Amino acid sequence: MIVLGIDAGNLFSKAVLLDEDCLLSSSISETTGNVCSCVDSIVSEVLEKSGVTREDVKLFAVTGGGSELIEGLYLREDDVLCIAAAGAYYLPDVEMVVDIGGQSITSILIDEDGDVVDFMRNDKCASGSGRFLEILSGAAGIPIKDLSNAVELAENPVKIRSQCGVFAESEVISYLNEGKKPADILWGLCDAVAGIVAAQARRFPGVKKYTITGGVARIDALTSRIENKLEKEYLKFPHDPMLGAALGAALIARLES
Amino acid sequence: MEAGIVLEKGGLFDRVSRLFAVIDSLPDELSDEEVKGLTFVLPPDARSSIEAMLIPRLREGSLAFMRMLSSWLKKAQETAESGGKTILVPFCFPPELVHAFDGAFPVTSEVLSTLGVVALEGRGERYYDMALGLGLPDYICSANAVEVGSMLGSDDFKPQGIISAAAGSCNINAKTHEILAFYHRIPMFVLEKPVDNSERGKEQYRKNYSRLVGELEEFIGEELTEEKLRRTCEKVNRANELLAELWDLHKAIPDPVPNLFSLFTYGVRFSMWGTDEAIECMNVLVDVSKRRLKEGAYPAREELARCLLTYTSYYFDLAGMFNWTEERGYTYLGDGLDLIFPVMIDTSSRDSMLDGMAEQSWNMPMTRQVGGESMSMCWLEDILWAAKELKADCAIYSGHHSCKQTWSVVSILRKELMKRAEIPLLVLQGDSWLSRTTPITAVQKEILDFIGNVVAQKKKGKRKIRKRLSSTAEFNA
Amino acid sequence: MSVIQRLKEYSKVIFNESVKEWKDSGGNVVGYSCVTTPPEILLAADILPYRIRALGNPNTEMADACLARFNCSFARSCLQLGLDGTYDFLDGIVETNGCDHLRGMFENWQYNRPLKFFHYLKVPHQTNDDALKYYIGELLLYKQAVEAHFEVEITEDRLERAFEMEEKVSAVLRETYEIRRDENPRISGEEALCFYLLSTAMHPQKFLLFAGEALEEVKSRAPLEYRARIMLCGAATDEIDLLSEIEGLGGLIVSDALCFGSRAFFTTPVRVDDRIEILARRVLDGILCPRMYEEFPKRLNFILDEVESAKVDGVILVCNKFCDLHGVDNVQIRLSLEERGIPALQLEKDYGSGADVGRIRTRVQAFLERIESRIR
Amino acid sequence: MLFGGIDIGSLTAQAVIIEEPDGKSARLKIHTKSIRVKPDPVESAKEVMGALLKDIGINWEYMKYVVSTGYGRERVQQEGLSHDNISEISCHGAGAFALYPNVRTVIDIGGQDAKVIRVGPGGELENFVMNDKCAAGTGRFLEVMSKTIGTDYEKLGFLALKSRNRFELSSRCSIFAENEVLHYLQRGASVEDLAAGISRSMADRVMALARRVGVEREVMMTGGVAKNVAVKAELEKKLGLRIVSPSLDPQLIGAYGAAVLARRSWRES
Repeated sequence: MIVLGIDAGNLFSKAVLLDEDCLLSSSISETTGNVCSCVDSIVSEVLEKSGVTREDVKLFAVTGGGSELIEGLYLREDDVLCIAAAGAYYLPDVEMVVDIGGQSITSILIDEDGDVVDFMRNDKCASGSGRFLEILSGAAGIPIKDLSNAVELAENPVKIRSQCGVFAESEVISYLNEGKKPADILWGLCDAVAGIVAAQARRFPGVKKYTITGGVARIDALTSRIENKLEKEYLKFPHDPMLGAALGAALIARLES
Repeated sequence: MEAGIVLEKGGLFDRVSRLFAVIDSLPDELSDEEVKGLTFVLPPDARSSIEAMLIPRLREGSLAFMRMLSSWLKKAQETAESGGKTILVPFCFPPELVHAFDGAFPVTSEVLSTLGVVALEGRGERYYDMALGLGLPDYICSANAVEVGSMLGSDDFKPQGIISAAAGSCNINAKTHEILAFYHRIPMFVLEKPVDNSERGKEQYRKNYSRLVGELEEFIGEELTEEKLRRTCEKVNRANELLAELWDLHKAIPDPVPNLFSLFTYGVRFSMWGTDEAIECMNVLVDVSKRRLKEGAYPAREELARCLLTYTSYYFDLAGMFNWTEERGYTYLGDGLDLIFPVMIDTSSRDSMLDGMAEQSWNMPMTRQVGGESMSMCWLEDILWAAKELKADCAIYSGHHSCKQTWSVVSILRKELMKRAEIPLLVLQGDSWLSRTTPITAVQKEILDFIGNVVAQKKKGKRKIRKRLSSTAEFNA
Repeated sequence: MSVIQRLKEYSKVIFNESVKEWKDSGGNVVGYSCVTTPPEILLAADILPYRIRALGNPNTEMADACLARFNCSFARSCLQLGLDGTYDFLDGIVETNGCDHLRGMFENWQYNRPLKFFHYLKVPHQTNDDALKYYIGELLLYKQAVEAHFEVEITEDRLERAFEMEEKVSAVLRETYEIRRDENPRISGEEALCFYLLSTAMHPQKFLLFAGEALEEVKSRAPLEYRARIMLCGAATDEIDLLSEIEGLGGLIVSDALCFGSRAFFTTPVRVDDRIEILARRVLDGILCPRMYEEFPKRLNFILDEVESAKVDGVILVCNKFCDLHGVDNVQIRLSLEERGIPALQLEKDYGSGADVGRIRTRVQAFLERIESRIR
Repeated sequence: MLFGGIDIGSLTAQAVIIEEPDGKSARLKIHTKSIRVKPDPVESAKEVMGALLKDIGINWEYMKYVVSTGYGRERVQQEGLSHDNISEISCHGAGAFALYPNVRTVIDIGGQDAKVIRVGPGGELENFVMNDKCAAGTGRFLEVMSKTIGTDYEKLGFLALKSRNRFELSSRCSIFAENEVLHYLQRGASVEDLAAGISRSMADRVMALARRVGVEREVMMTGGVAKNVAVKAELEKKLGLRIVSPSLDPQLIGAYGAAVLARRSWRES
């Protein structure tokens, strides 16, 4: 049975095409002013990539901030559930999923059945979020995708203290102006963000095994630091972690069918 | 105010009073058309709040509450005009002591702030900015900052004295009162609550309380006779009975008491307790709730969650918070400010009455919990008790940035609630009085996600994602 | 390395050599964090009183899982050091209701990593007789708790010796302030802070030897250069770096009203016989902390006197973000100083001055330029 | 005689040279240059000043006195590119005063921070306040917001003036505000209304600062955001007075002030 999962995030939209456990294709694009057209384009893209026709798709499921804007008969689920489902399904003994999204960090506690027990999200401050990281690595003159490699070159790392995005940015700039190397600053940046994520994750003390989803989880320089800070076992998400919610949506759809 | 910045004409108090003066002229029964007409003249923000209060199922209770408030505001002005003493008090101080005097009247800063946020254009944030403009930090208590900003930044109505009763239970509240007294050169009377639950502590508090009474008698220039005390205490006791009655009504499933009544209840408690207006208003709240109980009335198809709010609610959008939740079947059993623990005052003698009032004061919200010996444990015990009494199945922490006390121990509360009573706690980070901190839409999403995944899910039974998914996988494989 | 150099290095360590030795010789160490906790009682029980500090430690990961982002970053930094084991050398803690953030810090510390001895000393916010009587009672309970747990008797003459030691320590610290106040100061604010930090992290006898040497060296050296004479007022500021930043820009800190500074030992002598009452009066009458809601005039006058006698050009009012007490009090002080034509700078910052040091430098430099342009 | 000022901002670097003809004539010539910053402020300083000198065909050694300000001002001096370094706060004050001696209040909104500066009748720095709280209300905030609605912050001002209905931007954190603006944008809010809302919230932040040191006539706005007509208009409304625009590009005031102070220091020495 072929299922289409969509995550209409605030900053990025993602689509996945699942045939049972086989991920046929996926697509990610920045969410524009018009969510619908954006979603349509990634949907047709995944279909094209996999050579599947709309008719072949049995179920459509959508989640994410912009989901209510999407017309058509879609099954809607909230992102907490979807992320949990993805984590629970692909990593059978994971107890917590930490999702680092565009502007928030959510840690979701799941039980042995894979049901959500509890979750926490920071809705006030975006520090530590994907956008935070993006802006700051940008300020240091390094695109976020090159972050990991850049950090490797660090020699004497600095400490980023400000938790406000814009202030942290001026901290980064002053470091640059003091002649500090971008690598050293980015090291400090990753360490700071890892610290914020770790603090969030520590709020569920009992947990032994966890995974991280969301675009930021692609950055090894970060996940490895989080791993070092937490006295818990980190299980890597088997697919592109940015697709977590979309995959979850598809999985839930399969359940509800 | 400092160079170049002109004092605004008419501040929060003046504006709110003029707004509420209208209420008196309204008939007891209001038709939907009349409501439309009434709210037509209001600025958008005020309109949405007043409309939220005047929807049919809430109309009777809301009108009673608004009448109570308008008379509170009116009497404050009259006291000032007739040369009496208006005294600013914090919400955690029982205003009945001031009501007992003929020549004095209490104005509660948090109630005023809330009115500003509810009923003024721009949700009173202008006044908050005025407070910041003085250089006050952006993390001061918004519950006070809105009112304080108006007092510092405009030629608003000013009290003649201040009772600083949060000394001991809240730093920022006491400091805000201190700078207000300093800025306007008005006397401040401190009532300290020792963070000490032992008999020594209680004894010390009784001493502090009777010292306050003496200071007030001197300031107001009036003796607090036994008759005056008795007159007031009897009204307090009557209101306390009604409060207890309303509390019991909350126990019914589904809860017949509308969410907004939680706010009304302490709205009355913090402003007019010890007066006839309070009794009248409480009577209506109780009657409406009883009627709803008989009819089995509930705003949603089913009661999905019985939420106990552990501290405050969000006041900047009544429709978006109180009504929005109950229409989805999320009941407010009340919040931390409803944890009043009424004390029946023994009216036999002056001393017995003063002791009773002191004990009542000791038991006020905030004073009792974070003013206790251990912030986390005193708070936790009250929440556990209330949760059990009212059969809560989840708890929501929402407060404001400046509540350093609850914020510093909310992690303990969360763990212990889960451990001792299996009650999950959602921690919201918005600010009760400022929409700018976290927009109501974000708050609503949090609540939906929480109740949808953590609370309602439990009742519906597990999804067992792991087992079922893998089985389907195997089946299809 | 010069003595003062050594003293600086020494003060940068939390679990310093002297404390190590004390522990190795089987001695007990009890931590406290607020100046309303008289160390004499611990000393009299032959316990080393240690004032809990964070020395600008910027890491708060573990603490942030307990305290919220809206809690003072100093309290969070201290809690971090408590949770990550840095403070495991403490045999106990005396909590006070110094401020709401500290209360929260202690409760989380005790909840997540309990210590054997934990006593809550409750300090009134008022200074009237009832408050005094209550506080005397509190100090007695504190004394009894120490006696009971550590199985010692705090006799009068033990107490007397403790008083003498502490008095000597205060005398040395006051001397550092005298030297700073001088027309040609020979001690920087940074160095004076190190003196204080050591005095609360070392046994008095050891400290007196060390400090004595350092003072001799200081007196014999050349006066310090500066652009302007600054008075630094505000919260728990144990950040050596912050002071050196300010002084590096030319603002020599010739006096202060800091919790890690003058506030801790500038006490007016008390003339009563009962030692516990002396301690009580010292704190209630003497303490210049914004937690005392009715004592603003006292606080202001202290600053005005210092501005006068130390010929201060400008006052910097520092406070950690989310500090309620100083956040508001600093406004009151700023208004009062500007009223009198004394330049004042309100500096709100995250604890651990590493945070946006660039912005702090800009504000301080501009403040010095402001002072100079007035002089011009 | 030539006096120079170098101002390294977070996005652009400026250089200004004041040319004082020999002899009695008081007619001063002002030369200016602006470039995008390099990662290293010393590099930026070298390049911007070098380019300006090239423009007017003069060599470094003819510069009598140079003052550096802004980011890395100390290092610029250490590298020998300037004789002294002065905070941008003093420089903006001095620059504004030199252009317009009646100015008593300068509102300078730069990339990373917003400042309100009080200047005395003699041009002395009387008082100032700089945002030490949230960074909302800085140029960066406006820049992020402009990008979100697909414009730049100069154009955003003109868009805002066309706004028909009131939109209240409730979040202050630039990252959340970005999300909020997107949210409304996706739900069909007009770009003009959003622009107006953004400008208003900007002005609110600045007002909170202004109240702290007080505002006295005349008021001048400097820094990049001064080019945003809507923010300026909002501020004028809230202050109830007209805001003077400098006769020089508002972004150059810092560097110009530095040059003015350089000239003064030279005379005093």
